[in-house]
Amino acid sequence: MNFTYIILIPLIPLVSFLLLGIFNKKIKPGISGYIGVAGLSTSAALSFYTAYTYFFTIGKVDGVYQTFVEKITWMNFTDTLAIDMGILIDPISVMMLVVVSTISLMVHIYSRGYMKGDDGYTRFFAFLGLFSFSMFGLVLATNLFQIYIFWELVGVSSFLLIGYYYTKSSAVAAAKKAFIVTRFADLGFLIGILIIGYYTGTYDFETLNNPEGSTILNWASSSFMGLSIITWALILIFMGGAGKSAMFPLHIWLPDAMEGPTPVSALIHAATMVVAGVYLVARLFPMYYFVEDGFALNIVAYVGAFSSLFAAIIAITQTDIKRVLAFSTMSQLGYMMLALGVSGYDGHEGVGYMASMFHLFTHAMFKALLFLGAGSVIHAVHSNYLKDMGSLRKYMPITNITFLVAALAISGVFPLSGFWSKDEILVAAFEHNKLIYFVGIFVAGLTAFYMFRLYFGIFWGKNTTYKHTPHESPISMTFPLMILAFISIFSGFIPFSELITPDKAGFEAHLNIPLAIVATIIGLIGIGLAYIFYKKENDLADRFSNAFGIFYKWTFNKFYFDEIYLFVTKKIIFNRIAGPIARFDKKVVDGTMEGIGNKTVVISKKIKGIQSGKVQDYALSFIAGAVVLALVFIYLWTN
Amino acid sequence: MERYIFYILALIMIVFAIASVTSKKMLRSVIYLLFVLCGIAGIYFLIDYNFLAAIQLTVYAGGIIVLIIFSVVLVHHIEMELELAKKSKQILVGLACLIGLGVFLTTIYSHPFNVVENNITTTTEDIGLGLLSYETGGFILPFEVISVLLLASMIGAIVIAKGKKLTDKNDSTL
Amino acid sequence: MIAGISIYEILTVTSILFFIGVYGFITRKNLISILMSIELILNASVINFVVINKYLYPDLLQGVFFSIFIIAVAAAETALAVAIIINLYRQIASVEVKDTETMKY
Amino acid sequence: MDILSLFVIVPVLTIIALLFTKGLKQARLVSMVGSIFQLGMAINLVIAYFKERAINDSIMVFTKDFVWFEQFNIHYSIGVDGISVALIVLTTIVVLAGVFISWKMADLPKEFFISLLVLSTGVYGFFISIDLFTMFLFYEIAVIPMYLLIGIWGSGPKEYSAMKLTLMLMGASAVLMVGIFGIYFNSNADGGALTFNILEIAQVNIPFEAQKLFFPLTFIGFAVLGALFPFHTWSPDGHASAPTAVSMLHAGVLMKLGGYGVFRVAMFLLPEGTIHWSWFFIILAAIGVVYGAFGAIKQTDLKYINAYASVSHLGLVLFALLTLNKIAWNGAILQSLSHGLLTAMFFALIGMVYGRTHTRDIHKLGGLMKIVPFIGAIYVITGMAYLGLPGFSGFVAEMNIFVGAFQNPDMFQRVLTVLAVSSIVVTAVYILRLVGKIMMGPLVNEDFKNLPKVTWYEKTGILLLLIPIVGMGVAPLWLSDMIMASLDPFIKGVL
Repeated sequence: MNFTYIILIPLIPLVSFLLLGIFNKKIKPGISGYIGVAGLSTSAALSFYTAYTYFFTIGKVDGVYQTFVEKITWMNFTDTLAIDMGILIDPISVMMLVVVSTISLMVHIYSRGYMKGDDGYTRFFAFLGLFSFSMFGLVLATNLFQIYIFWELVGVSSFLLIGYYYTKSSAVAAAKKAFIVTRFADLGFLIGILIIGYYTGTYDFETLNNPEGSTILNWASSSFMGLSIITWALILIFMGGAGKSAMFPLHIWLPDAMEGPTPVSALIHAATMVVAGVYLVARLFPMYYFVEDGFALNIVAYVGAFSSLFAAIIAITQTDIKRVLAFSTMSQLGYMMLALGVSGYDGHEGVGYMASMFHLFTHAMFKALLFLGAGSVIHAVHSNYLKDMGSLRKYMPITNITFLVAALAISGVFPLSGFWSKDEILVAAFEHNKLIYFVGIFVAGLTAFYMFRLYFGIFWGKNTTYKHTPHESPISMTFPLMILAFISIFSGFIPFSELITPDKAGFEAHLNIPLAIVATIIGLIGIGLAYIFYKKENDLADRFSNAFGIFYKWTFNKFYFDEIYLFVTKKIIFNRIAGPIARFDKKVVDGTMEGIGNKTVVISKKIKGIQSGKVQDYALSFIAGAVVLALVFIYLWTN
Repeated sequence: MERYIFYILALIMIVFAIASVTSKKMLRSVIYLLFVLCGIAGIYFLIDYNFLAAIQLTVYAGGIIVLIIFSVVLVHHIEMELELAKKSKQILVGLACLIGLGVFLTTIYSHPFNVVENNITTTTEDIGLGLLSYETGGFILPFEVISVLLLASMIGAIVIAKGKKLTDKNDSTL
Repeated sequence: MIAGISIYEILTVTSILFFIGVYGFITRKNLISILMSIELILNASVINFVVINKYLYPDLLQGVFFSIFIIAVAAAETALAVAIIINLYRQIASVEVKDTETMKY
Repeated sequence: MDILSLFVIVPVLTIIALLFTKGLKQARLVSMVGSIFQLGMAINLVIAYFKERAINDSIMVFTKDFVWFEQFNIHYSIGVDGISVALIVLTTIVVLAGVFISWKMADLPKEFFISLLVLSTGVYGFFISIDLFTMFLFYEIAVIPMYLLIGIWGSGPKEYSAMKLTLMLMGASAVLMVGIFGIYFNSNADGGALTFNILEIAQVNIPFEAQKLFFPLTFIGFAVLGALFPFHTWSPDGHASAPTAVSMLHAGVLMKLGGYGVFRVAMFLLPEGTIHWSWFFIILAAIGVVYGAFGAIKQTDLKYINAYASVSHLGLVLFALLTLNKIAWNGAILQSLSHGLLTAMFFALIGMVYGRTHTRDIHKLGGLMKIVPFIGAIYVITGMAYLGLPGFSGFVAEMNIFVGAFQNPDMFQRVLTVLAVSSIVVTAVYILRLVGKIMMGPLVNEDFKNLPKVTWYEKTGILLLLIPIVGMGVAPLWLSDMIMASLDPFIKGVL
């Protein structure tokens, strides 16, 4: 089967980016929107076609899905070590193609309405093109270096899009923060890649991930501080993934990233880019699983579980609706990480991996839907804050319904997509690690609670009086909402366990009825609590938050993590390291050089003084010299 | 007899030389120098170089000293006291000179001079012939050179001393 | 020849004169005084020429000739120096060494 | 005329032509024509080089040799390999861009362009020479015009900066000269005649004691020009005072002479000395990498930021050279090229910003993107390239360096490598701070609303630099292979 045409999937958005970027001002805004949408539609069509061909036309050969690789050498290091560029087709990359192209297309369509009239309209679509290109490239990467390259590129697209409103200082600061924090995480990623490259002699996923390959069999050959060096590399690579996927403690950039336009949040910071970390771990899953008996994988599980819990708690208290969604995203990403962390490899053991990918898929859909819905709301009321909203159901019926669908999906209500994927995750956790299971189930309850707090806060609750009467968004915006709502409802029935498993063989999944019931009940409790607190305008919530006092305050301030980071960067790095270095340079290093120069001048002045220009002085030295010489030659130097 | 005259002359010369270089009064200093020069002429007389002594008296004592006196009175206020060098410098220089003198004297006294006892009287004619002789050992060429030099320096002195047209400011000082 | 006086004594005297001249040359601050010190030095050496001629080579007259030349040169030099001093005085109204340092360096 | 000597002759001819010009218009026209001609020659050289390389596998190709000082066996001896070809191309590009950026040079244009071309003559001569003495001669020719260029056309405390720069570089030259003579007088160690020819000396086994003694001298002599910590202080002041085109040429090309000299002379001719001393100098280089990056964070003058960034990036070049690894060397050369283009670009942009706003203080700038979008966009792109974004030249170079440096399992070097790698984060911090402050954010000064538009010659200069940056970043293979192939002779000595 020839998959060469897949190269077009990333290239088309790139062309659209270059076109819109270079001829920025010369293209009419309307046309640039069409260019973007047309490009992405083509890519999306190709992606769907690929998925169809891959899963159904080719299907399994000898019971497993095949991996197709096509690549060219991009740069040589040595005869064996090189950076390749190419495409890698296997179940997860195909699935990601579908996710990225679907969401990206929806966001493109949505943005035509949302960004209308903005004077950076063309630029916006150009950046979206750049992002889509990078994300496709990342998904299709055949080796660690390629994934790193596109990893950086999505990072920069994210930077550009967060800082889209570049005249706003807060947007610029958020963009900077996002880039630098992920860059810091990428430092770990890069060092991990360097280690892998050195110890295994290859960057290729195929070679690395081969369970019978030398990498996985020989992981113990060298060690560092008690752990296999490969484990260290995997931990460092996970650091990169944690940065992109906003895992604790590298999560601080994600809430701030909400400064970007809402479609961007939906595309990048909910559905696609932030799952890159999950994707990375999934991509290297055999290594994580086999090397040192999954030591690194355990770290993934615990970090995921903790982030999930941490973010869910914070999400309860936030009042900016986009920030609630951001923390929700972080929490759900933790969920996926957790699922990967508790997964096995063969057959039904791989349920965690499968569930993680499943959840990635469903979450991308309903979280994008939530963001786009939130965008629609923000578009209508011109505010991000819950206090400015309420009873919007009367004005925005479509947004209301679709938002409700998404909220139900994320809360895991039967039979929406979230129910299925979340259930599988909990099954995997229950089978492997009870502690993590309890965290998971607790987070599920919290999720349902804060989601419906949001939903009731926006669409029910108090009767707010609006300056401008809110109205439903135009069709270009509601259309994607409806499509995504549709997918959110039905995508749970996709037989993921057949399609995507670590060993690529698939297995028969069964619904674990007791666990499913428990999870549903927990979810419903959460929704019920939210109903009591927020359905009607009342002061229950305030009383509760007052009762929790200090705890509430800490949570509301996100446990002061921003302040800690600020302290470290401002006080320690800027003032304690960079400042002294700058002073040291001026005073000591430069001072030394300067001192040498000045001393030379001083000495030369002294010497110049001897050369006074007065004949009498010369005469004196002449006489004195002559006398001394005479003394020397006549008396002292007699043979 | 001659011996005592020499000692007296030597004493005069040394004393007045010292006085000449240490005196604070300009004109006195010049007069002291005159005495020294006269003393030197006396030495020439003693060793029977009468012509030389005459030149010494006329050119030096008569010519140069007068020239110097003229310049002194032209540019110097008689009453003004001369500035002296710093004490430390005086001592330093004096010391250097004394050491130098010591070196000179020890060298002189350790050198065996091959003195030829004689009583030859040199006449002016001998000198004139020697100066104008073309023969080996004749001094006609240096003589001519010196004459040219004298001419040149005379012209030079005139040109320099003449200077530019005097300005009003300098009128008062003249 | 001076009866009873050896060449050593005369040379001693001239050496003393010479160094007195040197002393004056270095310590004096006035151009005319410096000129006078130079005269002293010159004269001390002239005596040496003459005396050595007389005591060691009485048959020759080179020393005498040289002294004549030296006197001639001294005269020329003095004339020039006085001219310069006077001109200088006209320019800056001073003949002190310390005032003539503008051309230094 | 042979293809290499033209690189010295054409600038000289251009200078002669410049002598007969009057006024800015003629001067810049002549310089532009000359520089374009040089660029053409460089492209021709690349093509010819590939053709020649296919049939000729000696270390240097296009070699020519004339004796010009027989007593000391000094030759005008030239030849190129992949490394010098790449650097020559870089030079032609930067010179041409510099001419475009100085399009409006108002004071003494003729003299300015002459100095600029003298400088470039020296650089070309340096890159094509394979005779140590001739090389040194061209090196001095390249350094001296800096004094005039900064002292006359500079800004701020220009006399001070020019003096400082020249004195420090001259001091380094003195040290270098001792090193070169040390090599020269040991070049007969195997019984041959004394020679300055690099290729001949490379065949000689210079005694270890001599290598140990002369390597540090030669290394420091060149590395001062490559801004080795702690001898970098001339560079911030020098750059800050220099006019735009001079900063471009200086940081873009002249500072590359340092790394090139270290590689071509110190390491190639004194391999045992290199191995003996590398541990020490690699510490200095690694310190320089991090130190420069942190130093840049605190600066407020645009040019100072860039100068410290250069210290950091060129520290990386020296670091890579001293890791004694082929991949890292390749990275070092690529980094030289990449940094040359990027820093020239930065200085050009700073010049454009300064020419419009008359300030380089970042606290007085802000929100320029809205006013001059071209500068803003290019600034962001350059900044991204500078911090090693894939798709631009910086990434390719840095990855080669890091991968290469990591090939040595020695713990000491690993630690230094990780230290050097960490500089990419710090680089991101100061670049984004810079971009965020001056280009983005609200407009700080109402007067900036009417800044003049970007002119065609500025755009041409910028694009000239941008194209190779992107080209190198997107398709590094041929360049990387060309350099890699030229590295083999060096492997033998040091590895």
